[in-house]
Formats: sequence, C-alpha cells, structure tokens
Amino acid sequence: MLRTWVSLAVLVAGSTGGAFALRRRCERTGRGRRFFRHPTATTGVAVLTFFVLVAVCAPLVAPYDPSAQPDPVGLQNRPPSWLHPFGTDLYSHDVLSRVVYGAQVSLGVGTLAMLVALTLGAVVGAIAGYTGRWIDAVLMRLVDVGIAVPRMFLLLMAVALWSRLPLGTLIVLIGVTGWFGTSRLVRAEVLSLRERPFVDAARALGARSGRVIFGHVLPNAAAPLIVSAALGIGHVMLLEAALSFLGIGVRPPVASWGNMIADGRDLLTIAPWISLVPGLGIAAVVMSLNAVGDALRDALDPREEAT
Amino acid sequence: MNATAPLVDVRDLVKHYPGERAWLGLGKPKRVVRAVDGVSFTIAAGQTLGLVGESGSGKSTVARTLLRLTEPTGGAALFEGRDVFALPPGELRALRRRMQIVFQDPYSSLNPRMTVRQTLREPLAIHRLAAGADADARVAALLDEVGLDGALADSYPHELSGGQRQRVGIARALSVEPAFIVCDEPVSALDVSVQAQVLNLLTDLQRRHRLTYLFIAHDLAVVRHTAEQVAVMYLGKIVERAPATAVYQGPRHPYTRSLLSAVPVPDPHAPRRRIVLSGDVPSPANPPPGCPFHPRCPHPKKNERCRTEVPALREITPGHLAACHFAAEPM
Amino acid sequence: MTQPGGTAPLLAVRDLKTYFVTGRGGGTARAVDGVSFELYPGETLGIVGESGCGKTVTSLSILRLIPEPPGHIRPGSYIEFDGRNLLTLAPRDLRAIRGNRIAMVFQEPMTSLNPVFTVGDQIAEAAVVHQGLSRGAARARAIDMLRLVGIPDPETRVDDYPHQLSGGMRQRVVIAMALVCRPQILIADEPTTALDVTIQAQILELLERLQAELGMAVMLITHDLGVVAGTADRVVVMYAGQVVETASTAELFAGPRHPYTEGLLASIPRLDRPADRLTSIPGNVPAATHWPAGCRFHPRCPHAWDKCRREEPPLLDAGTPGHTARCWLVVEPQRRRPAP
Amino acid sequence: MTAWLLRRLAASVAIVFAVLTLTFVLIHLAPGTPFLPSTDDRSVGPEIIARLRRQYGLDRPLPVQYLKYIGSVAHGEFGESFSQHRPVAQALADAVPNTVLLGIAALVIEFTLGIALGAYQAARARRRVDAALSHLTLFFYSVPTFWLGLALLLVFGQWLRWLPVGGVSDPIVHDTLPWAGRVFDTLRHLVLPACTLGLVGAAGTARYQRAAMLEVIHQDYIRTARAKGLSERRVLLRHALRNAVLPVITLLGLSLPFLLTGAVLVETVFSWPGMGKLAADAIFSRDYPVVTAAAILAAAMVALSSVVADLLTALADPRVRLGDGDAA
Amino acid sequence: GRRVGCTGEYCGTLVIAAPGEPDILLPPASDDARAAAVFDQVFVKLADLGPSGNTIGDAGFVPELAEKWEWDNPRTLTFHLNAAARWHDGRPVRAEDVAFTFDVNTDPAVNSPARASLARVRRVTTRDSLTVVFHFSEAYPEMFYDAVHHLRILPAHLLRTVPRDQFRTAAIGRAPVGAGCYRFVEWRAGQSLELAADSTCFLGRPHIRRLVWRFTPDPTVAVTQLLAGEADVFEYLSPPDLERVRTAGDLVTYPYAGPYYTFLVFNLRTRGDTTLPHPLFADREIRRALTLATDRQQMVQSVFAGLAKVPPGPMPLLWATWDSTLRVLPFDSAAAGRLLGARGWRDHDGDGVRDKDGQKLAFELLTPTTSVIRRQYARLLQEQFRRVGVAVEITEVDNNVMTQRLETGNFDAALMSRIADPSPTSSVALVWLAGGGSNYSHYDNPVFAEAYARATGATTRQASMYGWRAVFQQLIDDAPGIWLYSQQSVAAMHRRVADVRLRPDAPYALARTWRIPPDRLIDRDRVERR
Ligand SMILES: Nc1ncnc2c1ncn2[C@@H]1O[C@H](COP(=O)(O)OP(=O)(O)OP(=O)(O)O)[C@@H](O)[C@H]1O
Ligand SMILES: Nc1ncnc2c1ncn2[C@@H]1O[C@H](COP(=O)(O)OP(=O)(O)OP(=O)(O)O)[C@@H](O)[C@H]1O
Ligand SMILES: [Mg+2]
Ligand SMILES: [Mg+2]
Repeated sequence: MLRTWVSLAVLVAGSTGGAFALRRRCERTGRGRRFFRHPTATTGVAVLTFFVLVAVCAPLVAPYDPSAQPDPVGLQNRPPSWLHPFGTDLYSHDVLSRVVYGAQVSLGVGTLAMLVALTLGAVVGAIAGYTGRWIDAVLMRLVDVGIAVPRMFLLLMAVALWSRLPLGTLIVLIGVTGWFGTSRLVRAEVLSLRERPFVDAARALGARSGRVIFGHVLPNAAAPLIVSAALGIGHVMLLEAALSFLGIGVRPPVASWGNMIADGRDLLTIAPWISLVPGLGIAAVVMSLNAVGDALRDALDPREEAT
Repeated sequence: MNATAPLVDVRDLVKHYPGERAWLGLGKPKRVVRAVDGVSFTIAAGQTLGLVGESGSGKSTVARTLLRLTEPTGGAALFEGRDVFALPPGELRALRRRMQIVFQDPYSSLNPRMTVRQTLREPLAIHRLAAGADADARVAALLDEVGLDGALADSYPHELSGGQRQRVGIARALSVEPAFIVCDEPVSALDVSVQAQVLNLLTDLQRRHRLTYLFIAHDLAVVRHTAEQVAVMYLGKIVERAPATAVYQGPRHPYTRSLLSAVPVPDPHAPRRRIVLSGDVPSPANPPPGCPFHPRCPHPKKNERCRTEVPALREITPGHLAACHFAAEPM
Repeated sequence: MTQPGGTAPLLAVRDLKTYFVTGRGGGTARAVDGVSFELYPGETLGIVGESGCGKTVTSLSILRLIPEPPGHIRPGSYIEFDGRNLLTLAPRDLRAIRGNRIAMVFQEPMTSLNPVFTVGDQIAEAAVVHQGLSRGAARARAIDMLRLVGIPDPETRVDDYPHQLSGGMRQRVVIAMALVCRPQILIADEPTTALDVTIQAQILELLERLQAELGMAVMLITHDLGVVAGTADRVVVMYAGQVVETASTAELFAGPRHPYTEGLLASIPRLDRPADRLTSIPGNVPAATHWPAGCRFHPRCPHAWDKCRREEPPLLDAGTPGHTARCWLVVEPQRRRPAP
Repeated sequence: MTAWLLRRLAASVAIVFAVLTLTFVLIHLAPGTPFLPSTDDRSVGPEIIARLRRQYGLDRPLPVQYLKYIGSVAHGEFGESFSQHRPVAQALADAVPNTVLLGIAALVIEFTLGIALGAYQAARARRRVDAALSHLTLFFYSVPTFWLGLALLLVFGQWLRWLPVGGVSDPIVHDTLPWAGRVFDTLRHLVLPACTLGLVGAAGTARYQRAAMLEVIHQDYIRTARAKGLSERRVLLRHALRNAVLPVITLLGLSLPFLLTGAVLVETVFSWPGMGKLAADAIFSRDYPVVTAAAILAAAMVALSSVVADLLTALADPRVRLGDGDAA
Repeated sequence: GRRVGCTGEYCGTLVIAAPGEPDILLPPASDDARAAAVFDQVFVKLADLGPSGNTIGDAGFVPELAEKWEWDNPRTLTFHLNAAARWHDGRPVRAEDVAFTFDVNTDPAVNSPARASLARVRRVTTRDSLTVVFHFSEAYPEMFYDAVHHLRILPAHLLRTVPRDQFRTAAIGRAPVGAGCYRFVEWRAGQSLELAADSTCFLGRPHIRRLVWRFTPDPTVAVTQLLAGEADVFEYLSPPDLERVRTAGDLVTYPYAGPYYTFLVFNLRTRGDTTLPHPLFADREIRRALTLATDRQQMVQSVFAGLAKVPPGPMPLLWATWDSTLRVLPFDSAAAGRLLGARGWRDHDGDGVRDKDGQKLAFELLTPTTSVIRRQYARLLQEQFRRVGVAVEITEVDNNVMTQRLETGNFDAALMSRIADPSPTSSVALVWLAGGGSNYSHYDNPVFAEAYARATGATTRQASMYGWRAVFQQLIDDAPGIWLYSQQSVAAMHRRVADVRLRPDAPYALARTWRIPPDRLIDRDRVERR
C-alpha cells in the first residue's frame, strides 16, 4: 500500500513537473507558445502524462493483482478505505488496481484503434485526393457508404455476430470502422494542397507521385490529422466503454474502464464507486485529450504560422 | 525573328477545363471553361517573351500546360525540337531539368515544412546531381547566386520576407540548371522596392546563364523592362504579339491600347489619356460570340462584324501580329 | 481643389501611436508610431508606403476599429474631428460618426462584403441605422447608390449576393456602401490593389467623379505611387510606422526630399521611361517589432552616416510650405552622395 | 435544382443499396444460425429447425437469398422478424416514430442550446464565463453518453422522482388523457433521454459554434459592419451569427450517425422502444431480417439527412448553388 | 391528481415491471417465461396445480375449466367443463375447443412445448359439448399432471383457419383471445402490454381491474421503475436489487421457492466431436476433484447473501425431491489436490497450473453475457480452480451462441441455468438421460437410467420419493456437473396490494385473487379508461 501511495505521489509530481518543464521548453518556439497559451493545455498535458505513466507503471502503482478475488464474501462492494482507496467491487477486486490496469487497456485500445483508423484514413484520403478521377470517385463512394451506417450498428453487428473477439481484433474492428471521417478530412486537405504552388514546383522539378504525396502533401496535412487523432483517441475510449456497456467490449477478467463501468452499473445505487471511478477516469482523459487537441489545433494552424 | 530555330515553339495550345462533372449522367450538359483557346508563340534561346493579360485570361494555364503540370487539351509545344505534350513520363521527368517555373505567390510556393536547404537539396536528390557535402556546397552557391545570405539556409519559409522567399523560389528553379524558365508573375505580390530587386536579379541571371524566359505579368510596365517580345492575351487567346518596342509604340489592338493607357504613371504632370473600358472581363466559360473583346471594345469602328466574326491573329507589319478586324487601319 | 491654407482641417491626427502586443517574438509591434497629418475638406490625401508600414492600422485607428486585444492606441494620441477627440468618444457617439460622417472602404472587396446578405441590404444598412430608413426607402436608396457607382441594371442587382458580382462590381458596391450616408470623409484603403489594371482605372475614375459630385474629403491609401500621382492633391509617405515625408503631389514627384521616397519613385517600372535596370532600394522592410534605432530607414539608405544611426530625425520642414521630410539630409544636404 | 435533387436521391439509393449488400454479407459471414431456442428449457429437433430454415428461405444458396431479398426490399417488404413473430415492417413502424421523436428532440436541444452557448461564449471570448462554459461543455463532451443517462435517471427519476425513468409514455394513464395531456405526458418521458442525447451533442456543437463564431468575428466584413456604425449587438447577431451558423448546419447532416449511435445507448438506458434498441436487440438475437432492415433504414436516414443538410445550407448560404457541386 | 374515477373493491391497476417482452401470445407457439405470465391470466387450463404442488395423481389439483373429472378406468379420464366459461368474444367454451387444443399441441408442425408431455395421451374425444375424454396409452403416476398442466385451452373457432405451420406468426398471437379472467386490451411493442379484468369471469370476478406489463430492457431498469414508483411488482429480484428494494418504504418483499437452478456442466465428450471422450472430463475422478475444489457455500453466500441454497443435486427449491440426506461432495481443496495429483496432474513447471504429459490442466468455461449472476460465478469459479492449479478461461457469449455451442458439443464446460416444471420427470430426462434433448454433457449411465425408470414408475408418493433419491445420488456421485445454486426467488410488490399469494412455479397464476383495498387506492388505480 505504501508503495502505491509513494508511486502515485511520484507520478503526480512527475507529470505536473514534466508538464511545466515541457511548457518552459516549448515557450521558446512560437508553436509551443501557441500551444501553451491555451488555458487548459498545461493541465491537459499533465493529466495525460499522469495517466500514461500510471498505465506504464501499473505493476508499481497497483496495490493488488487486478483480478485477485481475495474474499468474495467479506470484501464485496466495500466502500473506499485505507486498504482499498477506491473500494472493492462485486468480486472483491480492488477497484484501484483495476482502474490502474484498466488504464493500460483503455488507453491502449484508444491509441491503437486510432492509429489503425488514422493510417487507413490518411492513406485512402491521400490516394483519393491526389490521384483524383475514378479512383477518387470509387473511394469516396465507399466512404459515403461507411459513413451512412452508424458506427455503432456496424460494430454491434461485427462484435455481436462473431461473439468471441480477442482484444486485438476488437481494436482492429474499431479502427476499421473509424477511418471514414479522417479520409474525407485528408482528402479535402490534399485537394487543397494539391493546388498549392509548392506541390506544382515539386512536380515541375520531376518528383514522382510518391515523393510528392509523402514528402510534400501529407506532412502539410499532418496538423489536422494530429488534432483529429487526439480527439479520436478519446472518441474510441468512449466507444469502447459503450460497447462494454452493451456487454460486447473488452472481455473480463481483463479490466478496461468501459467494462468496469458496465460491471458497476447494476450497483450504481449501492456501490457507486465501482463505476464512478472509471467513469471519471474516462472523462478526465477524454477532457485532457480534447484540451490538448484544441491547443494543438491552434499550435499547428498554418494560418498562424504565415504571420 | 532570329535565324536560329526557336527554343520554345508553342502551336495552337488549347486547354479546356471541363465544367460541371455530371454525376450518374443526370447532370446538365457540361459547360467547358475555355481557359486557353489556340495560343501559338515562339521564344528564341536567350530571349524573353512577355505574356500580359488581365486576371483569368489564361496566362497561368499556358505556363502550366507548357510544363505539363496540367495536361493540355490540344496543340503542341516543341522544346528543343521535341514535343513536350507527347513525351512519355520517364522522358518528361528528364526534360524537367531543362525547363523550370517560378511562381507568383512567394508565400505558397515554398513548402512551409522544409527549410531553405531542404528545399534546394530536393531537386539535386531527384536528379541525382549532388549529395552530401557536395550538395551543401551547391546550396551555398545557389543562395549566393540569388543574393541571399548563406546563413538563411536553415530558416523556414515563414521566417523569410516575401522578397527572400521569391529568391529561394528562383534558386530552386536554377538548381537543376535549366535552359528555360517560366516566370508566372514573379513580382506581382512584392512591394515595389523588392519588385525592382527581383526583376534586376532575373535580368542578371538571364545574362549570366543565357536563360530563356516566358515572363508572365499583368502589368505591361513590368514586362517592358524584361521582354524582347510581348504577347497580349485576352480570354484565352493572344490578341497581339510583337516585339516589345512595337507594342509600346504602336499597339494595334484596342485592348492593348487601353491596357497601356490604364497603367498609372507616377508623374502628376504626365498627360492622362486613360481609356476606361466598360464592364468586366467576360467569363471564359461563356465567351461572347465574334471578337471576344467586342463587348468592351472602345474602337470607334466597332460594327456588326465584330459581333459575329472572330478576327484572326494576322501579321500586320512584319513580326507584328494582331487579332482585330481594324488592326491594319490607323485609329 | 482645395489647398491647405486658410481652411481648418476636417480631421487632424496628432502623434497617433497604435501598438500590438504580439505575445510571440516577445515584443510589441509598434505598427503606428507617432503619426500626424491633417485632412482638409474636399481634398484627396494620398497615403503611400510599402506593405507593413502601418497604413491600414492608421486608417483603422481613426475609427477605433483596431482589434483589442492585441492592439491598443497609446494614450497621448489624438484624433480631432468636428472639434472632438475621436479616441475618447463614448462608444455611442463614436457609432454615430462611423459610417455616417466618416466612412471606410477596405482593402479586400472580396471579403469585406458579408456573403449571406444581398448587396442592397448591406448598402442600405448604414442608412437604416443612422437615418432610420424604412424598408422601402432603404431599398430605393440602395438602388440609387448602385446607380451612382455605375452598376448597370441596379434594380435587379440590388437583390444579388456578393458572390454573384465580379471583383470590380464588388468594389463599387463597397464604395456605394460607404457613401450611403454622404460622409464628410471617405477613407479608402487600397481600393484597387486587388483589381486588374483596367478595373483599377474604372474605380479610380469613379472615385474622382464621386468626390467631385459629393464634395467629400478622401483619404486614399495605396502602395502605388502611380495611383497617387493621378489622383491625390497631397501625399503622405509612410515608412516603418512613421510619416517620412509630406508634400503636395506635384512637389513630391518633382522633388522628393526623403531617400525612401526617392527610392520608391526610382524602383517603379515605367512605361514612359524604359530602362535596362531598375534602381532598387536594397534590403527589406524591417519587422514592426524591431524597428532600427535612429532613423528607421538608415539600414537601407545609401546616404546614411553616424548621426542617422544614432538619432531619429523629426519631421523637418523641407523648404516649401507643407513639405516636410523626416531626414537629416534636409538640414545637412551636403551629406547626400551622388548616385552611382 | 430538381436535377440536383434527383441526382442526390439516386446517390442515396446507391448508398442504401451498398449498405444492404454490406449488411447481408456481414450477417451471413457470421458464425451461428438463427432459430435456436433462446431458453435452454426445451430442445428443438433438427427437423423443425430445418423446416423453419426452409420456411424463411435460409436453405437456399446465398446469391439466391440475396436476390430474393433485394426483390422484396424493392417492394417495401423486409420479411418476417424471427424473434418478434411479425413482419419486420411492423416492428419498424412501431420503433421508427419513437426514434424520430427522440432524434428531433435531441437535435433541437443539440443545436439551439449548442448554437446559443457557442455564440455567447464567442462573444465573451477569453473572459471568465467563456472559460467556465468551455470547461462545462468539455466535460459533457467527454463523459460516456450512457453514464450521463444513468446519472440523470438516478437523480431525476429515482431520487427526485421529477421525471419518469423510462418508456415513451405512461401506459396507465396515457390513453385516458385529453389531447394536451397526452402531449405533456410524452414530453415528460422525452425530457431525460432527449437531454442525455442532446446535451452531449450540444456540448460538441457549442465548441464548434464557438470556434466558427470566433473565426467569423475576425473576418473583414465584420470590421466593415462595425465601420458602418452598427451596434455590437447587431454586428454579432446579424452579421456574425448568420455566417457562423453555416458550418454548423453542415454538421447537422453529419450528426445523424452519431445520434443513432447514441440512440442505441440512450434507448437502452431509458427503455425507449426505438430503432437503436430494436437493432441492438435484433443483433443479439440474430434476427437477421430486422438487423438488415434497421441498417438499411439507418443508412437511408443518414443519406437523406445529408441531402437535407445540403438543402438547408443552400437555403442559408446564398453562395451555395445546388446543381454544380459535385457529389464528393 | 385525478380524484374522481374508480372506487370500491374492484379497482386497481397493477403495473408489472418486465425485463423483456413476450415473443408471441399464443401458448402452443411460445415457451417464453414472459409469455407464460400473460397466459396464466388470459387462458385457462382444465385444472391447475394446487398449493401443495403435488404432481402425482390428481390429488391437490384445483378445478379450473373443468368443474370436475372422473376416471372411467386407469387410462381414461373424463372432464366435465364449466358451462359458465366464455371466450372473451362472448362465445361459450366447448369440449371441441379442448379436443382442438390437444390436436394443436400434438401437431409436429406447431411444435408446441407441451408436445413431449402429451406423448402418452393417445387421443382426446368429446362426449358432448361439455364433456371431454382423455385416452392414455398407459397408466403412470403423473398422467393427470401431464394432461392438464401444459394445456392452455384455445378458441377453436378463431384458430381453426390458421395454418399449423404459421402459428408462430399468427395475428391472433399479438391479440390473444382466451377464457381466463383477464382479457387482452393492448400490446404496445417495446413499451407495455395491458389486460383488463373480465368482470363476468366464471372463476370469480378479479379484484384488480387492470394488469399492465411495462417492458424494460433489463432487471436493473425494472427495479429502478419499481423504486421510482412507476411499477408495482417485480417478481425476480437479484441480490443487489434486493438491497436497493429494502431501502424503499412502500415496497414489500415476498420470498417464494424458485423454479431456477444452475450448475456447471462438464462436456464428457471431446470438444466439437461427440464421438470421442473428453480428455479431462471423461474421467469421473477429475470431475469429482473439481467439485471438491469449489466452496459452493461461500459462493452462494457471496453472491446471494442468503437468497439461494446450495442444492444437493441438480434441482430447484421448488421440487419436492429436495433432500438434505443426500450424500454430497464437500468443499475440500486438499482432497481435490490429492485426487488430481493421483491422476498425474501435477505442476511440473511451477507456473501454478497443473500439467500432465505437457498438457495443461486448463479448460474453457462458457457463460452467457445476459446473466449477471452466472458471470459473477464464472469468475469466482475461475479463482477457486486457480487455487488448486486449474486454469479456466472464461468465455462470455450471447445466449444464442451459447445454446448453439452446447447443441453442437463445442465446449468444455458451461454454466447452465434451468427453469423447471413443478415435476422433475421431464426435466431430468431431458438433461441427463442418454438422448435427452438437453443432455449437453452426454452423460450416459445405464445405472442411472434404471434408477430413473424406477422413480417415474412409482405409484405412491413415498415410492416416488425413494426412487428420486436414488436418481440424484447417482448424479451426485458421477458428478457430470457441479451443482451450484438453487434460487430462492423474491418478489417485490407495492404494499397496497393485499392477499398476495405467489405460486413458486408461476408467480402470477393467482393474480386474480390479489386485492387492493379501497382505502389504499392510489391515483393510477382509479384511472378510468376512455
Ligand atoms: N483547374 C481549373 N478548373 C477549372 N477552371 C480553371 C482551372 N484553372 C483555371 N481555370 C480557369 O481558367 C481561366 C484561366 O485561368 P488562369 O489561371 O490561366 O488565368 P491567369 O491569366 O493566370 O489569371 P491570374 O492573373 O489571376 O493568374 C480562368 O477563368 C480560371 O477560372
Ligand atoms: N492584428 C494585428 N496583430 C499584430 N500585429 C498587427 C496586427 N495588425 C497589424 N499588425 C502589425 O502592424 C504593422 C502594420 O500593418 P498594416 O496592416 O497597417 O500595414 P499596411 O501598411 O497596411 O500594409 P499592407 O500594404 O500590407 O496592407 C504590420 O507590421 C503588422 O505586423
Ligand atoms: Mg495566373
Ligand atoms: Mg494595409
């Protein structure tokens, strides 16, 4: 327990200190200043750093094994106490330990699924936008179809129909159903970049399409992509929680914040801490991601850069 | 014309942009934008052709199609005797070492995420001209050539002023040692003081490297200082083409005449005989029938023929071509 | 045309300082730094200078349209109109002047019209606000104004949206919008810069005609000395947030006293005087956050000597009445070096 | 305009058709068959399952099933629900109005509240109210929808008992009430689910609207409006808001898929018998005909809503002319 | 407040919170528990189970549609119908209706859940319009029970035209017509179902005027409605919900012996191939060892806090066969470890999991997502098995998928819950006899089959009890499953409802006798339907 408190204290100090240190470093560049000018950016960075550190150092921070059920009779649904700072759940699991390990899963699912979606969206969008003509038309019609089915329906269908999904597949599925918007964004960005003289200049110099797309177009489309990725991770975390709520998300005994909320849902009135803590965890992380995303949007805005 | 074969020979260049894309075949008939509609000219090696016209007259389109940044709809463009429009992609890339372009907007013609050095090294890498320290030396030489401080090599475009950026753009074009450079309004976005610097630089470079220029401008005064030959475009067509002096001293087309008169002269005592044209440039998607200029034409003899018959670009005096039914007659 | 002399100025700008706190680059952009000039009834005053020298900020400061933050007009600045200091006026009183007695035409005709309202609505709006025009009267007024600025077929054009008009027509609409309340002063900030030469000629022609018809004073801001030469009665040349030279048009072009003005004139490519090489001013306009010490033009000046680096010259009387220049050469003409 | 509409509708039909195919393929790729009893109380002989499969045409080869299905959908028939023992069309007819009601209510909250908040914040940009509201909207934007729903339900339904905890109407008194009473009853039931769905959306809209408004405020025409001597109020409400709302209208068309996603959760939490719940239940019970029909319907709604959003944009924005924008 | 409205004895609106909706309201087409609750009100049987719950002979059965009955001989049973009985459309109930009902329920095309019970009824004939005769192929103890318990009498005049293979989608299934004391009023899909009292009911006028089922997606929401005062009854509280309900002042709880029991079933055949023995569970000793390893008492305590009991064998509290003298396997993890070690399963590599010949002692435990309690149990079991070196992977699947995997034998072990008839006869046969439709473990022991035959052939209550004891002892010893819990059901009801009697096998069967005293009426009781 002592170890937990100490490591938590260290992590809080580390992330806050880290955020401020980063802020001091970044203040030297215009972009960094624009980023930290946002009132919530520093807090956002600190909170995110904290949760990432918690996830990474889970074995250090968690006081107990997250799936241990030391006493399913005596330790059920216990309110927070010194030994169990966030209480225990129905199975006598320590909620704190599960929240800590759940951070790994939730952040992991969010990040990985977002990466999948981002990659797909960027590639499809870039190809559609740059090549144009029928390839563009075909890809964009595909995206129209993808957007037309509410993502939840698609996921429900896939997850429910195939029933036993390993975590990896779930991540891929969430990613695969989430790139449509990104690809439109990238395409629009590429379409406008394609008309920019510096792209013409590269072509006039004899650069091949690959070099033009990856060397000139995509890096300049990166800013909105990064922003949408930051916001997207939060979105995926919420989605994972929703799937878990419907009973088809991350499978126990693996803890994710989503399935913890789902577990505690029936006990909301008698043991609210079970779902309150992971719920606040999600809200905190998603809020920070949004705050950081907003700040990034400003920091990376090319319009600001021109002046 | 010089006795030698021209370096660039553009014949009947046509570029139509399809207007509306009909979706599922249910759309209205397409409206074609006739951005360039049969333009021909030649440029002798080491010389400059000034291409002048109002916004939307198709100047940039000529430039872009000539370099095949946009595929032409028709016509031919001979460069050193070979038709640029007919080259397969591989040969086209090789040819791109020989012809280059400088853009109008110094702010958007440089990749904002590349330093000056990266920008200048890229063409060297593409054409495998130099690498490593060799390339750095080339970059330094190029910067020196366009009159930029070598210390600027590691700056990003947004850290440079407009004039400096335009110099980087010129250096980039020079980096592959081309014979021919298309300058698409290279000074329009610059302040007068800087504009003069850049114009001088271009003139110096031309002398030093025996460069050939297609110099595009909307300002006849700018072209006056650079071009041996001048072509005036209106609505996708060349309406007058002649040696510079001939154009400035004896314009044959009423459009050229009014353009000349509209240029503000920085002299309060200069006699002002502004020929103010009525109305705006018509849209190339919907050009007027007959002479494209007739709705705005101030020519006293304008008549029914102008409304119905397209005047051909014909030689009025040796080397002086104009597309006006009354070009031969004195005004 | 009225010459400065017996008449009192309509508008007097005294020591106007407008600064921007940029936050980045760690500094304050002294965009306008002690500008003074007068505008007399009925005259056309040209304000020229290169990009970034503070022309737009000057004009915006007059009607207090500077975005705050980041900008602010320094205390001590003074803009007199109609016997009152515009800079200390209550917002309500200021609004009664804006668009009513002093109107502005902005640089970008494309963006200074609201895309979602008809041009008729926008033209008449100032009249509706200031004069309480009814709907019908407003429309009639809009049509009148369109006719005044020479737009063909005003009865139908009045219902058009800005995007349905060409650039030249839009600029006419913007002018009509400014003139709807018959202001005493029209501030036109580069009204022709975004336009083609032929259209520029049309608009300049129009402004001249309207000034003659309506008898207002015009402040014509431009970077093109050619435009000034043909239209303005007097010229104020700005550089680096300051006025560097003021003179009547004829005098300025005949005998510029500031090397910057000279340089500007020389670097203009001219139809009437073809030259092989243009004369140019070396270097670039410095950033507004880092004006050079001493004379702000000294790094680019071919004649600069120690004093220029050390001491900032005031606006010095350059001989003829109304001709001033901010250059030590006015008092030490022997320092002038012959052209190379 | 008519041509544009026809074209867009044709495109929508194509999209719906593609969704139909997608759903069909997805479902038939999935392991597991329908017609297994849902309780383990009693066993159904294989011969009976076989008969049921025959009865529902599930014994045919897939392409045949697919073609037959397309044929019947073209005639407006979606087959029989396996689990509800009635035509799918009927099940949908019961569910869709509820979802439409919920969706419209949520949209109204989302956009009126969102636009008002966002505009207000932009007008007070960088002041303390703005910051406070920013945090608030960010919070609502970041909590899981169902969590918010559960919390509202607990507080307003169970503890305070101000509002009903679920359903579309009070089954006991609804039919006995006069017209106005029924409307009131339905509204009372609508409040919590619509707020849950609407608040999350409103938070997003407010953030978007604030950004759009801030962007517009820096436009030249706002400066022009000020230069005319207009009051700040008139500048903001007449000149700025109108323009800032335009991108939000486009958002309206895009928000429907999110709304339907949210509806799955909110309808579950609040026992709101709408499409989201119908679809989720059908998926869990492998009620293929209902799943496919719900997906088709959702796709049709999304496709139509984007057409409507474009129409609205065209109405609100004179620059947009329907007819020459390509469909992309 | 609607102050005016119904007053007196026969008012009252009872709102039943129902997590889930009936599939179809036609008895032969549905085996849904939600539907059954409605059938109990809308349809009548010839006779119904009495308070004793006896299923042997006709003792204790109470007359319903049949006023009286007599045995013509041991295989012929004659029922005399109540002449006052009327269908809800006003027509009298006739003997043909009973014969028709029998016909429908035995038609394979209809596939009625009652079909199996009626296997030994050869035919049903009518003697006159009010007399029906059941002819059995043999005499056996539960023949009366079989004849009446599953047969809800249908209106022949309305159903004759419905093709037999379309009963599942018949329109009348969504607007049923029966002869029970409540008649169907309205079914709002996804929302509610309403019945109204038939004041002329031949069984006596029901006191409560309206019965309304309010559908909710799950039990939690159902309880929430109860707590919010929007519903009056919920008959199946889970332990946490019970805790919630106890805090509410206007609710009363009614415990009743439940029909549910749950066990872990071992697949005795290889996963996915029912012809080969299972590598682990074919071995009786391993099954017994795993049973020894589970502390079932503690689990019941943990999950149910007294709301369930550890059953001696696979049986619900409801059955009369519940017998505490059965010899059960105790919780003894040391013994379990010894037993496993003796079979060669030791932790050779020290990873905490026993292994043998490189094979780990590990299996997959299937559990449905829909059941909170079974999910909870799965995790508790996982932990307990872990302690004896057995690794369990829990797979939560949808009920359908679970059923499918059980049917195809594609599983190692699963948590099965069963809702039982009042009599063990059919249930035990179905689950444990070779060839039984739900014998997913593929348990096949001739000794057991013989014991079963003896138990069901017994003619006295005592002999029957004795026989069942042998049946269950055999099951316990062979341990084809681990008998986890039998639930004590608890209903929660608004305190204004009086005279509440809940029958364990059908909590609402006696709803027509419940009462709301006139002085306790609340607003919704007085509402008059327009
Ligand atoms: N990609 C395109 N698609 C459709 N029309 C185009 C495209 N590019 C140019 N046009 C049209 O072609 C015409 C000529 O354009 P171009 O850019 O060549 O004119 P320009 O003379 O260079 O004008 P500017 O002085 O403004 O640069 C214009 O009417 C323009 O609208
Ligand atoms: N909103 C602002 N924030 C910060 N600095 C500003 C702002 N507006 C103007 N400035 C600064 O004020 C200086 C003068 O700008 P101003 O727009 O008056 O120049 P100008 O003479 O009108 O140039 P142009 O010809 O480009 O219009 C610029 O250097 C700019 O950096
Ligand atoms: Mg161009
Ligand atoms: Mg300006």
